[in-house]
Formats: sequence, structure tokens, C-alpha cells
Amino acid sequence: MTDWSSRVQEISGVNPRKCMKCGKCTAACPAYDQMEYHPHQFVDMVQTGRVEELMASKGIYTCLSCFACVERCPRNVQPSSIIEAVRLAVIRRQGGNHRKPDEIPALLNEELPQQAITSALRKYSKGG
Amino acid sequence: MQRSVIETAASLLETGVCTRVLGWKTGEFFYDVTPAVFTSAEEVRKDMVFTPFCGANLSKYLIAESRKEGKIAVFLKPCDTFSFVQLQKEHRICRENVYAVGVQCPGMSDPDALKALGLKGLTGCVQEGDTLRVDTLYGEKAVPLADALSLRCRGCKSKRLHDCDAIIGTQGKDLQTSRFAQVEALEAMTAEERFAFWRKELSKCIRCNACRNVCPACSCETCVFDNPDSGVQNKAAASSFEENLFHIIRAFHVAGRCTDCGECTRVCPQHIPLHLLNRKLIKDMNTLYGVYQAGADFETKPPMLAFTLEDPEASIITQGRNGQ
Amino acid sequence: MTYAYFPGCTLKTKAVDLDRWGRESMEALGITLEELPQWQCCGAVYPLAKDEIASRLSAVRALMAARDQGTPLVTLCSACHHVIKRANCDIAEDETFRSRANAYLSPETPYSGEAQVLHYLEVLRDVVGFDNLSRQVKNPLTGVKIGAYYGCLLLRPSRQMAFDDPENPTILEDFLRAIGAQPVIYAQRNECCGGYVTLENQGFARSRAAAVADNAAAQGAQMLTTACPLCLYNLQQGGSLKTVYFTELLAQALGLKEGAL
Amino acid sequence: MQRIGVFVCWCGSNIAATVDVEKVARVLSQEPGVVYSTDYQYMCSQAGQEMIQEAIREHRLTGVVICSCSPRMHEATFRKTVEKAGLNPYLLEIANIREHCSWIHKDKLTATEKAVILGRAAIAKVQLNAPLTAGKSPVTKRALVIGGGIAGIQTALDIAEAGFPVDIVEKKPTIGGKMTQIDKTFPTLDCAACILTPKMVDAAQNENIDILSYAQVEKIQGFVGNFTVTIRKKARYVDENKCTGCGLCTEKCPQKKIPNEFNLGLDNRRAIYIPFAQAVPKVATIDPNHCAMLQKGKCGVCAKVCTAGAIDYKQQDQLITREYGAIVAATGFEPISMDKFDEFAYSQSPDVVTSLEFERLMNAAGPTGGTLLRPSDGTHPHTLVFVQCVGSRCDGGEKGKSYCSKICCMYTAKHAMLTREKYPDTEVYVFYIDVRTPGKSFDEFYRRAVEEYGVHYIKGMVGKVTPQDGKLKVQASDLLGGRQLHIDADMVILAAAIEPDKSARPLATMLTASMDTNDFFTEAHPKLRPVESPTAGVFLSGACQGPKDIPETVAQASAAAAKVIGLLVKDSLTCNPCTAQPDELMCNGCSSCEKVCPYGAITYADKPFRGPNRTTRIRRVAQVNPAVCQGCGACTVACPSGAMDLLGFSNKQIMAEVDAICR
Amino acid sequence: MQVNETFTPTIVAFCCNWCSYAGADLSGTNRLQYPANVKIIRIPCSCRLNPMFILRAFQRGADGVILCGCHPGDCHYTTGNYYARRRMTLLFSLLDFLGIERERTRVEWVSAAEGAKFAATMNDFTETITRLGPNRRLEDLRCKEV
Repeated sequence: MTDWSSRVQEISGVNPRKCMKCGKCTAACPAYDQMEYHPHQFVDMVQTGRVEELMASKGIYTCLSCFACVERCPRNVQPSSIIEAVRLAVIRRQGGNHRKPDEIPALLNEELPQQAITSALRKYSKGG
Repeated sequence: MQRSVIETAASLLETGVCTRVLGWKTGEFFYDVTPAVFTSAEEVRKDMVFTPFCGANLSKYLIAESRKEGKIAVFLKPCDTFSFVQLQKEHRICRENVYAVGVQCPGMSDPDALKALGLKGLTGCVQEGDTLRVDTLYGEKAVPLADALSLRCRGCKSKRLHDCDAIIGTQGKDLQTSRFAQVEALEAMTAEERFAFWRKELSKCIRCNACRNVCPACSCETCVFDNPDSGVQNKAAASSFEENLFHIIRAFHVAGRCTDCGECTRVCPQHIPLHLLNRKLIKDMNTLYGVYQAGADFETKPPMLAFTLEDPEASIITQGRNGQ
Repeated sequence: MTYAYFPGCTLKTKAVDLDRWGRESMEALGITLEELPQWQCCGAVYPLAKDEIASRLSAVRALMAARDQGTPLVTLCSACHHVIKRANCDIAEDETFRSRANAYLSPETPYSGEAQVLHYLEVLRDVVGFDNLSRQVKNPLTGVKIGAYYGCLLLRPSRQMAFDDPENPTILEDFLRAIGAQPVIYAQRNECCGGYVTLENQGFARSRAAAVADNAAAQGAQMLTTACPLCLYNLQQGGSLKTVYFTELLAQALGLKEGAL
Repeated sequence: MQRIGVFVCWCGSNIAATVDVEKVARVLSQEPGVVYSTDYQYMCSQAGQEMIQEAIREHRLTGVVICSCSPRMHEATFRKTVEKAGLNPYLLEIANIREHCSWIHKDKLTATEKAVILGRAAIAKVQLNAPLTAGKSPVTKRALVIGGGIAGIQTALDIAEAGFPVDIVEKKPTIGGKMTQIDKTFPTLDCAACILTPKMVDAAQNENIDILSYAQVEKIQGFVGNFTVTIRKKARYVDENKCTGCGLCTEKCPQKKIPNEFNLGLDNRRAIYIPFAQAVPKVATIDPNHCAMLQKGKCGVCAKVCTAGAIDYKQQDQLITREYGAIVAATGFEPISMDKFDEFAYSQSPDVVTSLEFERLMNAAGPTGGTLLRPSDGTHPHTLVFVQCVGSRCDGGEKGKSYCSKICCMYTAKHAMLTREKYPDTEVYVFYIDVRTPGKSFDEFYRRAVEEYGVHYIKGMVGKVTPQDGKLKVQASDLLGGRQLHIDADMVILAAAIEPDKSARPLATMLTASMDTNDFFTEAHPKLRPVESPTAGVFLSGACQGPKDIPETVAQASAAAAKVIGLLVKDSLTCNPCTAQPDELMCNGCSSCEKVCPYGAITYADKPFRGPNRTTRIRRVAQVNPAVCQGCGACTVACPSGAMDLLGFSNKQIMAEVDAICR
Repeated sequence: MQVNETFTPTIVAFCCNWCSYAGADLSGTNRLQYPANVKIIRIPCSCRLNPMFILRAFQRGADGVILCGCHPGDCHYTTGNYYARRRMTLLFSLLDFLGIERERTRVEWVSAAEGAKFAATMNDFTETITRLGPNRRLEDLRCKEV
């Protein structure tokens, strides 16, 4: 049985106990409506050991990695690093890829910059 | 380099910028270079040298020399300038009486290192780039400079010249070094092994005081070991406390003030690696209280005269580990 | 003056305009951007996990090459800049990463963050100088009201990027003033354009871009400018304002690029 | 040769039951230097003390060791005893054989053995004791209060009431401080000006108070009881004695567009101005940076209209040097700059204001005459969003402060309540992390804002403010409601963290008073000596010591005054003789000791010393002021040469104790 | 390690006057026992403790040395124990570097109210030192190679 909570803290280098539950991350988040859990909950769920629920959530793929939550957090907690770590935890678990490389072409269009494709692969699958 | 050092010194005297020059001159052997004060350009041209053996750090002499009448010019290598700044930080040098000339340094050589390379009958030597051309009774030999360097120059921490009025050569930068490697190796040993190491080394001490006399940080008006009120005064070197713990107390006394110039080890006739004690303390202070380099600036408070509320407790030091 | 230059993948394909006008303008200003030989993709996103080593290595390779050449490394694409700059900070600060990266790449001289990473705009501001730039402008963009769009990657996290005030940046506005245009300040200029989510969730990405463009338009902007190919794409897809790379504006002001805005 | 007497106390059976006191006395009598040794039932009794005194005289003792209870108990008693017998009171040492021996050991043999060792250590130490005399220093009976806000005014009034002269130095043209800018005060909602201005007038009229406004402290020398302070009284280009405060000049001055700092730049003032109607002193001041006469030599309108002839363009700064016995720091606070928090669009929209600016917008004497209007277009705002903790409770300190600013919860509740009371058509939102309302009637006040005035308190934070189409689009979190809120607001009010006034840090350096990392003055003891600085003779009043509201500030101001009065009533101060003492011959002048001294007791002097060959060398050597030194000994260890020693606990004395115990 | 039954170590405890010395008094007042091996030396503040005193104690035959002071933040002189903390940390590290048994030195913060903590600390420390056996190394460090 993996202790995902401490694993996520380790991978992300984030100490969720620094959070003072002000909710500024969630207030700053541009992807709020796209997620079932929100940045402050991510932090809380890692602290209270509810990481499996988080791993099952689709919202972790909607995080834009825009770092607004990181920049504006008064306690320097870095919620987006937690989200990334949870994503990684899923991806590193066997078969946890959110998107497989062969699914990607269907999503592409002519104009899309390479940067988007590489980013998406990195974010969604193991070793894009 | 030698020529520009001498010409600079001579012209400083001739133009009246200073009345005396603190530099180096050769002793009995060409590699036996000692500090000297020159008062005329003739003397300078006759006796002053700047050779690969000018290891001696002249900054300490300024404590006395800078308080004398008239301005004195001094020649300082990068590592010497750290001591120069540190002594000023401690109000020991009258800066206005000093004209400091920084001399860029390729690293100083050690006659013992040459001897260890199998060279005998040394009669002279010139440094050319990365090579040292050594004249011996048996002809000229070329040696890579790196192999001839003295121990402390092999881990040179900086080529930066601090607080100089003029610079010969180019201004340098701080270097990345692995100067703590030997300390780390000792830390990795068991306590018994460390104890055995130090007992062997410190047993060699003959209390000649060379380390104390050369150390720019050991510049007290009266050393605690000569102070009857300190409780550790020591005249007769018997099996008393004072002798035994001399090096420990000395290392502690210079903690936060030692610039890691390595002079102590250089001059030790018994070849005790005394600088390791200082480096250990520097390493600990860097780790525990943030990186600090004595003599790198005039403002930063030395770690032993400062604190933060969040400093670790002494219990962070555990057997053989250093809170890392 | 010659600087090492890291163009990145997108600038070689979809964002050739960003690259081409950037280089030509810099050349005209007396600085040569010399492409690093054999650069590899920066990785596009910065791995936030402390134990991800491999995905940061190509950035380290580029940094090492710049260090060996002895010049700062200039980037233009926001994403490349973000990745390379952060990798450089990490290797200087994170001992584990440093030793593992060096062990993996085993360079002749270990790398510990000595190279300087500059964004193109920083070169314009700090090396060329905006005053100097404005003197060299041949076709000032007088009267054009332009909203500078920063996006996320150049500014945040500010502790590492150290690019500009993350909430009230001024570098692009100062640039616009230098080329004669009238910058329009609007609050959404540092909010996300939708990023790579555009791949899966176009609707959402477009709503983000629309929010940015609408805010700029409401504050009086006639067009937007950016340094990021992905931002440009998203803003073109979902925004109501014309969006161009800032290097295009620069080239136009310097008289290198023809045509109307 | 030392002649030491040893007195072993039984303490009834407290000691004697477990320690063989006779044996202890007998064994210790054999120690070198001991000429007399005895035991007795109660050494601290009248009879016991007389016995000691008699022995001192009879045996011409040069040192006394008493083996008894803890020195914390009877050291003072026995010092008096020996002093009465003609022996210096510091030639006494106590071996604690009760608390540290008889009470903790059961076995008599062990306890006796230990008592002997403790006695030996005391004997070893007393051999090295030197007679010490507590010095006396006089007290100048005048106090200086630095800062003329409510804290400084209250402290000065209380000191003056007690009959001591006191000067207030205020850097602004008027006293009154931040409280003059505040509209109403919580939780009673009485008007700040109504309660403050009478106090300002009291201060101006009090014979014992001298107000030095538009002035700042330039130099502080000396120590407790004996400070010499140089004060720079800046040129205001108006003769304070002639100006009647009629204000005609401030109406006629042609330079009209100067941001009015009293209203935080929300309106303009002239180049010659009186900050506000109730200013004390009520005299005009010329702002030299904007006055056309002073800048270009052309204008002179104010001089023409002044019937009192008070305008003096040639006025110079004046340096005043005065002596004081005590100094009170009352430098107050400032709201932090909002530069680094532009996610709230403070720099982008004039309708985003700080709470202090909001006070001015609500104030009848403010730029809008007390009608709440949006700064951007002068219209009536309908939706107001208050954001708490802006820059407070931040981690790291790169951006914002680590501490809670303490006053924001209450003033925000006040603002919200007043807004709803005056303008019932408004919607008022308060975004909070926690609502902190400890204080008399504070929580009731906050609850009234919610329950009676219908203020919307939302647990959450604002993440972004976007000015667009004449509105402020506020994006925020509602953590209890589990949603992200989007509010189109007319005004956003930021509860900016407060920080110590910028003048505090240089002042602390001059005072050698310590500060914490946030630049608040440190108190001598956080619980038991909250209004004193660790530097003797320096006292703390108001928010310069930490965030405070008005009632707390006034309470602390009076407490500081009480401490000052307690000092000034003394004619002289007795010093602790166990102070640090440098051996000048050995001192390097390196400043290590100075850096660790918490009291600023150490200074340096250049002194001549004999060098070799009849030369004289000038050396920098440390000087300890015994009136200021408290005897902690930090300097003795910092000193690299061991030149610094501590009287009463010297290196040799402690080593002697160590040797006696370890032998 | 073999426990020496007959070994009674000499332990020197430096206590600051305001907190720890008073804490030791309190453990006496409450009759809380700790071994008689512990001998207390009163100093005004933990910052008065010169590392030389510790070395001296070891040289003269002490087997363990402990420094007790006010808790950080409670120093009577405001800052003394912060300096003491740095000095002791470095000294202990240096002694460890020389191969001296780390456990022979200790710092403990004891307030005037912590009589029980003082006694418990002294019991524990004495036990540790007894287990370590007599201190030889600091004395041996200087002698000619054996």
C-alpha cells in the first residue's frame, strides 16, 4: 500500500501544513469551473490523506499550470506543484496515462503550435 | 608579472604615493621568500621579488605598519585581500595609510611539492602560463604548474581582489571548489578513526607558535595563551591543559574570522593539517547559518556575532553527522 | 556583440515570424543571436516534481553549452524561457538535482548554474536600452493602442523568473512606448490564455482567451501583442482582437518588415 | 594572603539531616586560605549573622563562604551582613548545599561529600573575588518622547502631569499622528477628532511640554539618566511665534496641485499649508520642493498676504541639543505599500483604495466632505468589496509581513457597518481568512455588522480584480459556499498590513535599542517588561513595539510614562557592579563585543599606549559603561583576545570553580 | 558497551542564574532526586559560558558537561541564549570532528518552573555518561602517540 500523501509531498516538495486555508489560490484559479476539486482542496486532501480521490478526479488535467495560485499564495504553498505531483502519481502507476500518444493525432489541428502538443504529452502521459 | 610588480612598487615610491612598500624578498634560497619593507626604489629594484613562492600573506603586517608615519603600499594576492578586508572589518588596519595593490595570482608553488616530484638541487624557477620552468643543478626541467602548487592553492576559493587601489593583472572571480572534500572524508569516518587521526596529527605539535604567528586572524594585542587572566595562560609547555587544547581553542577563536587562507598549514613545520579544523567550522557555519565568507565584504555580520530565532539547537549535531 | 540563442521547436515551425523578425531586428540593433549548435527541445513544460531529472536535462545541456561559449543564453519563446530559466535556478539551488544531472551528463566541468539566461526583452531593455531603441525606430507605431499580453510563463513564479513585477509588469509597455505605440494597461494581461488545455477542451481555452481580449478591448486596445506562440494561437482562436508577436512590431518599427498592422 | 571564613548552616534539620555539617566545616577548614570554619543552626538568624560579623572582625577575614540555602534566597541578606562588619559585600560566596544537595540526596555520605566539593568551589572562587563598589550616576530630570501621535501625546501628558518637563519631537508639521486621519473609532464609533484634538490642545498648553514639530532626532549619545540628544528642527519658512494660523496664505498660494498627504493624495494642497484645521501647532509650513519662491526666487504671494509678517524665506534648519534622563520611542506605524499586490489592481484603478484612504473618503473633513464617492468618477458606489489580510500573515517576507496586523478585522467591520448605516442601498462584502476580535465589546461589534447591518462576510479571498467597463470585476473564493464568486464591484477596499514607521530603524540604531526582524522595537521582556526596551532608559509606547489599536496604545503609553516617572524621580541610579570590564592593554578594538551587546553598553575610544622604544601608539579600545551594562557576559566570550572579563564572574573565578569540582 | 558498576562520573552543569539555576533550586524544593555526581556552577547567563570552561572541565577530569539556560525567547538578557546556542552547536560539532564522544556534551533549556525537567535531565545525562565510561580522549588528544 503506497502512502500517496507523503509520496505526493515528497515529489512536489510542498508542505501542505503551511496552508492557512485562506482560499486565495481558489480565488485566483482561472480553471475553477472546470474542476470538481479546487486548489485549496488539493492542498487539504493531500494533508488529510485523501489522495486517491484526487487521483481519480478529472480536474487534475484541467489545471493550466498558470502558477497564479503559486504567485498569489501568501504562505508559499504552491498548489500547482501538488496538482502536478498527483498527476505524476497517476501516470507513474501502471497504465495510468490520461492520454496515450496514439490518441493525440485525433486532437490536433493544423495551426496548433508544437509547444501545445509537447506540453500535453508531458502533462498527460508517462515520458511523452 | 614580476617586473610589473617591481616597477609598480618602485614608481609608487618615486612618485611619493607611499613612503614604504611591503612586499617580498628572497632569503637564503630562492624559494625561501619572506616579507620585507622597502623604503626606496633602489632597494625595491635590488631585492624585491614576485615569484611562485610568494605565498606569505602580507596583510597581517599592516596592523603594525599602517599605524606608522606615512603611507605604505602593500602587494596582496586575491586570498590575502580577504584577510585585508577582514582586518579592516575588525578595525585593525588604518586604511587611509595603506595603498593596496592587488596582484592576480596563478597559484603559489611549494618547494616541497617540487621535491616530491623528484627535483633536486633547485636553483631557480620561472612560471610561464601553466608550466613552471625549474632550474636545477642538473639542468632545466618543466613541471606542470598544477603539480607544483601548494596544498592551499589547489583548492583556491577565489581570484577576486577585494578593496584594492590598483590591480596588476585582471580582476578575477570566485571559484567553485571542493575545499570541503577532506573535511567530509573525515566526517565519514567513525569517531574512533577521527580520534586516532587527530591524536596522531596533534601529537606532532611542538608548540612553536608558527601557526599563530602567521595567522591574520590571530592578531590579538595579547594572545589568550599569553594572558594571565584568561585562565589558559601557557608559558611552559608541559602536559597541561593549555598545550593540549591549543589548537581547538585557536580554531574556535578564529571561527567566523578565518578567511581560510591556509597559512597555518603552510607554515607548520610538522605538517599538521590545521586548516581542516578551520574548514570544519566554516563548513558548519555555512550549513547551519547560511554561507558566509570572512573578508568578502565589509557589511555582513559574522555568524558567531549574530543569531536568528530559528537557529537549530545544539542537538542537531549528532555523532559523526552534522545535521545534514 | 554575439549571444547564444535558443530558438526552440515552435519557432522553427509554427512561430517562424517570432523567430525571424526577432533575429533580424536584433541584428539591426547590433547584436547577433547565434543559434546553439545541436539544441534539443526544452521540454515545453517545466516539470514541477523534484524527482523528475531526465525531462530537465535538455535544458541543462543548452545551459552548459552557453556556459562553455561564455555568453548569456537568449531565449524568445516564453515557454522555453520559463523552462530554461527554472532549470538554471534549480541546478544552482537544489543540490540533489545538481549532482544527479551532472552524474548523468558527466560534463568536463560540472555545471552548477553559471550561465545567465536572458529573455529577448531583457536584452532589449538592459543591453540595447529602450531609449536607444526608440532612437533607432524608423516607422514609429504612433497612435496604435496595443495591449501587451504577458501570459503566465514569463512572470511566474516570480521568485525564480525574476523577470518583472508579476502583478504589475512594465517591460512590454515600455517596449511599446519605445517603438512609438500607446500601451493599454488591462488587468487580464497576466491571466492565463487557456494554455495547452486547448488540445482537449477548446471551449474552455477559448473562453479564457475571450476574457483576456475582451478586457483589453474594453480598456481601449486595438490589438494585442505577445511573446508566446501558444498564447498567440489561443488568442487568435478565441479572442476578438488581432494578435501579433512583439518581434513583428519591432521589425516593423525598425523598418525591416513591410505591411500594415 | 587570603584569610577566609567558612560558615556551614544546618538550616535546622533541612541541611543537617542529610549533610554532616560538622564534618563539612572540619574538612573545609583544611582548605588553603581558610582560617576559620564553623557550623551553626540558622546562619540567617540574627544570632547567626552576628556570629559571622564577629568572626570577620576577630579573624580579620578577607573573604566569607557561607554553605547554606540558594544564593537566590539569602545572598542579599548575607551581603548586608558582611558589609556591616566592614567587609566588601562582594567578597562573599555562597555554596548552595540545601536546594542543590541536602534536599535532593538521601544518602548522608554522598550528600556530605558533595557539600564539601560545593564548599571547595566557593572557597576557590572567593579567593579570586575583588571588592566591588556599585557606582552611582545622576539622572537628568527631563524626558524626550519621539513621535507625536496618540502614543507620544499620552506618554508626554502623563509625564508632564507628574511634574517633569518633557519634549515631543514630531517629524510632521503637526502632532496627532495617524489618529487624526481616522474618521470614527471602534467599537464605540465616537469620532476620532473629537477625542484626540482636546488632548493635542492639552499637550500644547501644558507648561511642562515642549512640542518640537517638523523636527527629527539627529544624534543620541549617553546612557540611562544621561542622554544628550541633537534634534534638527527643519525650516518651515514660517516664524512659528508670529504665525496666527489664519490660513490666508494657504488660500492665496498659486501652487495648487500638490498631492495632499493628509488626505493620502486623494486631493491637493498648496505649497504653503496647514495640514488640517485642528493642527497643533496651528502654523503654516512651506513645502520647499514646490514653493516657487524657494525654487525659482519668484512669487512671494504668501509673504504679501501675511499680515503677521511670519513668512521667512531665509529660515534655516536649526540644531537643538538637549539633555534627557529618559527617552520614549513612539514612532508608530505606516500601512505597507500596495506595490506588490497588484492582483487587486490598486495601481490600475483609483476605485481600489486602502482602508486608510477609505477613512478619508468617509470623513467629514476629507476630500469628499464625508460623502462616500468613487474617486474615479465621483459617483455613489453601490457594491463595495473589502479584502482583509492584504500583506499580513504572509510566509517568507519577500511580499508582505509574517504577522497579523491585529487592527484590520475591527476597522473593516467598522467601515462595513458605517457604509451600510449611511447608505442602506449598498451591498457590502467582506472577504476574510479569520475574523479576529479579542477585545472588550469587539466580537459584539462584529456580530452587529453581520446581524444588524447585513454585511456579507465571506470566508475566502479575492484572487483577481479586473477593472473593466467602469466596474471592478472581482474574482473571489467562497470557501464555505464551495464556489468561486464573480462580483461587479464599484469599489474595492484593501486592509493593508501595517509596518513600523520607516524612521524607527535609524532611530533604533541611534538608541542601540534592539528590533525584531520586522523592525518593531523589542521589549525588555515580552511578558513582564513590555514597555521597556532592553536598553536602559529607553521606553516603548504604541505601535512601534507591535500592532496595536487605540485603547491598547493609550494603555501602553501611560505604562511607559509610569516607567519614565519611576526613573526620573530618582536623584541617582545605583549600578550593578558585576559588569564587563575590558583590559585595555589586551583589547584589539575589533568590535566583536559591541556587536553582541544587547544594551549598547560598549563604545570605543582611541587611547595612547606605550609602544616599544619609548614610542606612543594610538589604539582603539573598548569602553564599557557600567551604568548601562547588565552583566550578561556575552561580550566576554565574543572577545577573541580575552580582554573582556566579567566582574564577579571572571574567567579565572569560573575556572577555579571548575578546577575545584573536577579535582 | 560494558557498564562499569563502580564508575561514578564527574559532571559539571553550568546553569544560568535566572532560569536554570532557579529550576535546579525548584527541583530541590520539590525534593526531586538526581545523582550527586552533578555539580552546578552558577553563571549569569548561558552566553557567559566560554567554550574554554568546558574544555577545562574535561581536562581536569570531568566526564560530562551540560549547559542549562533559559528557553530561547525567554533570556533575561533577551538574546544571550541565542549566542550560546550557536557557540555550543559549533563547539560540539568541532569536538565530534576530533572524535570526542558526542554525548559528553549537552545543552538543555530549563525554565525556573521546570524543576522536574531539571532533575529528569540530570538523571538522563548521568546515565548516559555512566554508560560511556570515563572521559579519556580529550586528555589523550595531545599526548605523544601511544
